[in-house]
Amino acid sequence: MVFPGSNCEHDVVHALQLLGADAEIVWHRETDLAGIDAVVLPGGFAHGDALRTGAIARFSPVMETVKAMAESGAPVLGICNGFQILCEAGLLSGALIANRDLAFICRMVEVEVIDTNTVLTAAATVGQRLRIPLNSYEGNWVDPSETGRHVIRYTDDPNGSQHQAAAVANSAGNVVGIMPHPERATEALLGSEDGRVLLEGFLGSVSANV
Amino acid sequence: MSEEAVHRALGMTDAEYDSLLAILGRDPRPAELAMYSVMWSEHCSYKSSRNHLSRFPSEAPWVVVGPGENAGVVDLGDGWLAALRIESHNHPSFVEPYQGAATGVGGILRDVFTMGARPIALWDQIRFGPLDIPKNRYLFAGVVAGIAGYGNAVGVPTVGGEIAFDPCYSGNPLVNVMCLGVMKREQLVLGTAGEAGSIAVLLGKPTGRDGIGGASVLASASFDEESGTKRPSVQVGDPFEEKKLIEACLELYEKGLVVGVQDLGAAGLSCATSEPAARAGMGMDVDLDAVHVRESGMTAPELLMSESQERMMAFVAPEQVEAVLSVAERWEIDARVVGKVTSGDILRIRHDGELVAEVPAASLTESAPRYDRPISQPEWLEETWNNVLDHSEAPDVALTILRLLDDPSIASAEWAYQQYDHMLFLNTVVGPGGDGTLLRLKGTDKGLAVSTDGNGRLCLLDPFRGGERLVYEAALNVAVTGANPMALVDNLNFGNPEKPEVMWQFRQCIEGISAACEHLGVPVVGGNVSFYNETDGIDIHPTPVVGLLGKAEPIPLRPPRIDAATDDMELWLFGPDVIDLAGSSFEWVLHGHLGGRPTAADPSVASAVLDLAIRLAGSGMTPVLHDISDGGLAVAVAEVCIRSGVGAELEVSDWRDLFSEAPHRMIAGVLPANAESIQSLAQDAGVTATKLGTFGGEHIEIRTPDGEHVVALATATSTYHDAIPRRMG
Amino acid sequence: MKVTVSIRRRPVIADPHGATVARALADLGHEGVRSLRIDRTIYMEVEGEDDPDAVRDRVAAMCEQLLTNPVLEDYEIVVHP
Amino acid sequence: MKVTVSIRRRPVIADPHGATVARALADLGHEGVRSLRIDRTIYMEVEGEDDPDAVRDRVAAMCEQLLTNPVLEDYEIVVHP
Ligand SMILES: Nc1ncnc2c1ncn2[C@@H]1O[C@H](COP(=O)(O)OP(=O)(O)O)[C@@H](O)[C@H]1O
Ligand SMILES: [Mg+2]
Repeated sequence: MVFPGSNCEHDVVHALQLLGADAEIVWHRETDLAGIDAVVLPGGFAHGDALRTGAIARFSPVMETVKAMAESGAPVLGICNGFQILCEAGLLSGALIANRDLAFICRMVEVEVIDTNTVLTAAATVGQRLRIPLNSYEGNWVDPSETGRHVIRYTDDPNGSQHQAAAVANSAGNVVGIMPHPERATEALLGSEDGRVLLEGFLGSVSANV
Repeated sequence: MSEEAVHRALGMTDAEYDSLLAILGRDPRPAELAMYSVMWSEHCSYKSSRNHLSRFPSEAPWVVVGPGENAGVVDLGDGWLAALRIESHNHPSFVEPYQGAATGVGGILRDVFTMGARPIALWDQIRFGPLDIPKNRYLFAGVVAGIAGYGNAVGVPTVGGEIAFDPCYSGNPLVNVMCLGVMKREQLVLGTAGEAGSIAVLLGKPTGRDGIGGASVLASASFDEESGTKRPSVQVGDPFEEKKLIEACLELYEKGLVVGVQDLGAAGLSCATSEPAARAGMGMDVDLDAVHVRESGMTAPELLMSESQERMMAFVAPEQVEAVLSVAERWEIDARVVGKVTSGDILRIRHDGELVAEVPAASLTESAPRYDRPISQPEWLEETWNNVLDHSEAPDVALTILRLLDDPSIASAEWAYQQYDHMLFLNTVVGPGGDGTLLRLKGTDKGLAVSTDGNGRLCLLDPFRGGERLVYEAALNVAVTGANPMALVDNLNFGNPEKPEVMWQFRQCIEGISAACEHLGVPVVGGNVSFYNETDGIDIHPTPVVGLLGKAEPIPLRPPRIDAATDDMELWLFGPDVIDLAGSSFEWVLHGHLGGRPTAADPSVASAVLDLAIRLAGSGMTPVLHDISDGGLAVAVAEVCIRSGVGAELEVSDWRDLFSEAPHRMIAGVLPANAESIQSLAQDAGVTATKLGTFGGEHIEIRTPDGEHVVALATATSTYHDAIPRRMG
Repeated sequence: MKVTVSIRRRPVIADPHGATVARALADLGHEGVRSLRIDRTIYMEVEGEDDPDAVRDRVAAMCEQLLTNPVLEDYEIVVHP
Repeated sequence: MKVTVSIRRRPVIADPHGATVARALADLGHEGVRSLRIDRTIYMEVEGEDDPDAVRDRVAAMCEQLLTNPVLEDYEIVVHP
């Protein structure tokens, strides 16, 4: 899914294709997703983060279809800004606010998988530690309702996120939002391959789902 | 106000006004006066520098577009082209650091995607006064936030740069930004208006009264009195609009829908109409009533001078206009047909149905004044050269190293580049924190390396040698990643050109840069000049900044990294052991001394060391390869140790070797098994190779004739990483 | 017709901006700030001079749909006659 | 003592986010929004119940030094007795 202002769409496609998936970019005004088994909302700055990150993107025509797919159990993954959009759209609980230290953070972070019952963590093991680049200003997850399932946590606390959550899932586990960028950790040449186990898990659950 | 008074208030000299009268053969209309005043300004016309810029070598077989267009373009082979450009936004960043820096990023991006290229990376070169002054902390924080805020949101990674602090920048920070773009050959577009009949389509943000202080003079002279008060002093960047503009333009290029494109920067519509028309040897009819505006009641001069951001002018064949407008609509940006290219050379502009300007298009560009300003070598120079520091006393080496690591100009810049997305596009192989940046070019086996370098102290002490050494330093930074230098852009930040000493520094730096480029066969394909960097009559150090692009083919599988040292590695030094402390960080940081004369670069040694660096990087036999610059050998070793998390022990024959900043030197981390082959490589290249010691342990232990000096790795590490955060609080 | 929408973050939700500014004020020697929060206010010009209540309702609809996030925020609309 | 500081970008200074939101509202079918700007409001609790004027002066000093950007913004202080 590409919204005006998204910018990680090509990276996600590159990484998924590297892992053998067949991935295509869909413009936010599309409504017909026939033939598509799973959805990734990539990172970026949809609508320039005007008002609140993800606030406007959630109304894009395509999001109706994404909601329908999510309800039907299809795997839906939101990365960074995609995570923020899923929260605004009510597909994940909570919301993302500015980092505790009010600075954009772009660096490698270590995270720990704490729940493998989701489409993103299915191939990982509980307690598994991964090095994945974080890249966000509004990465600070808050969930007053305490209903969100945090499934991956930061081993340090880079941004003040509640429960140090780095990734959050819905109760069914088919909708997941993650703040760090697994697609940026799929090639040794670029510094880490730890994102593969997550994206491979996601692709695995796609074939499982269809 | 009489017309004379008006042209002076617009910054036009009487002589310039007279030549304008000669061109028109009549008094200029207000809108015409507005256009000439901006097009003939120093910023747009380069009137003080043009004659000198022609000195730069700009030819090479791989140069596709040299200076004169919005960005330089070089051939990478296999149908790929790279576009590069550097630009300064010094004064706006002093007025409002966040927006000044942000709009600087927006402007350099437009220069690059105007050429048809997709911008893939940015580098920032920023200089401020000392951080113990609150205003400098405010400027530094604001500029970094502005670069991050715009660059991250527009979706172009900032993958490297340079940060320096010196009292001379206290009242006048330098904010330079370089951009690199890539494209397939077919996508190259030039800033030409094309043939008669082509349609001018204005894309992007509505035009408002942005950055047109000058127009207020006209307005109050001839139009509404109070409009002067309506003008914003600061422009606000909109990265979201720019992102859509980039995608829309790239789609136009892919579909081959445009004949030419010109970005709107300084001089806005005046420039975006006259320049493309002049380049095409055509004229143009422009209808200002068709321009989409942000504010009502804008006058013709205001519309023509406005510097509103995120706008592009596309020139389109009549039958393609519909297609262009629908691409714009799909990307949700505004687009208006505002003009038509005409045969002949006259630029005709209408507003409210009236003719407000009718002038020869080329006269705004080619007939702009040129000045050969007086040049003279400063008297103080000889004196400064003789003012050398006495080094008979050995310092406390350990303490000295810590003092240097604590200097914000040497310390880790992580505080800044952590705020920049430096990984987007999955190209960043060697990112910020090392020497040159190394990017891969997906879909090829090519690597693109870039290093940007400036050194105000060196250029103050000897502008020729300083300029020359900048180029060689950048070349070595690029070479240690395995890349061959291929093209250079430069940003010339200087003081007041009306002072003969400043013009002398300017000329000398250009000579030095040119000499090095000629020796290396590296063409200068573009750049920018920023004059009048002064506060209360005190000029900044002459601060040319160079951005050097290199190509590695094939890209090394395991390129050298600064953080790859392990405790089983030997530490080697390559290059001449020359002691040169003039202008060094050692003399400046430890003694507040700025004197003596820096040694000249040695072209043949430079070439030898560069070749060796490229071979070593490609061979994979030097997991660590790091050039020696600010702070000398001691700091270079400390940086490798800190980044790699391992200590080192080494021996030198003279403590001054540790802090010498003589050019053409680098260190390497080498596995013992490879030591011999590396020595012979160095021998073949004719480069002195010296084993200094080994990596390992928890300390940096240095033996000199005066004894043993030990710095705990932990102390060095925290000093190096905390230097900037500690000062920023 | 001028309308102001004050959007305030729920007290339970952290306010990193406010916290940072409060700290900075103390550092600069400004005493006695017990609490400080930074929120958004939206200033609009809306058609419908004749009927303020209708305007209020329309703006309320905008708030419910887009302008505010119920997870984080409450809002207050003032219509300036 | 409660104090509100309304900080507003000067009208001549562009507000890209406001423009984007106005456009989004129109897309969502909310008609009649002539202009929309998004600004900050700071809500403070400041000591000094006895002397509102002193409080205002102190807050004004905070605005001049830190809370506002004089190049882009104007501000208005309201002290709630
Ligand atoms: N210092 C320099 N070295 C080489 N070329 C330069 C230098 N300064 C300006 N130029 C060239 O002059 C041309 C005009 O510059 P400028 O008017 O600033 O372009 P723009 O309006 O796109 O910013 C550009 O092609 C630029 O590369
Ligand atoms: Mg340009």
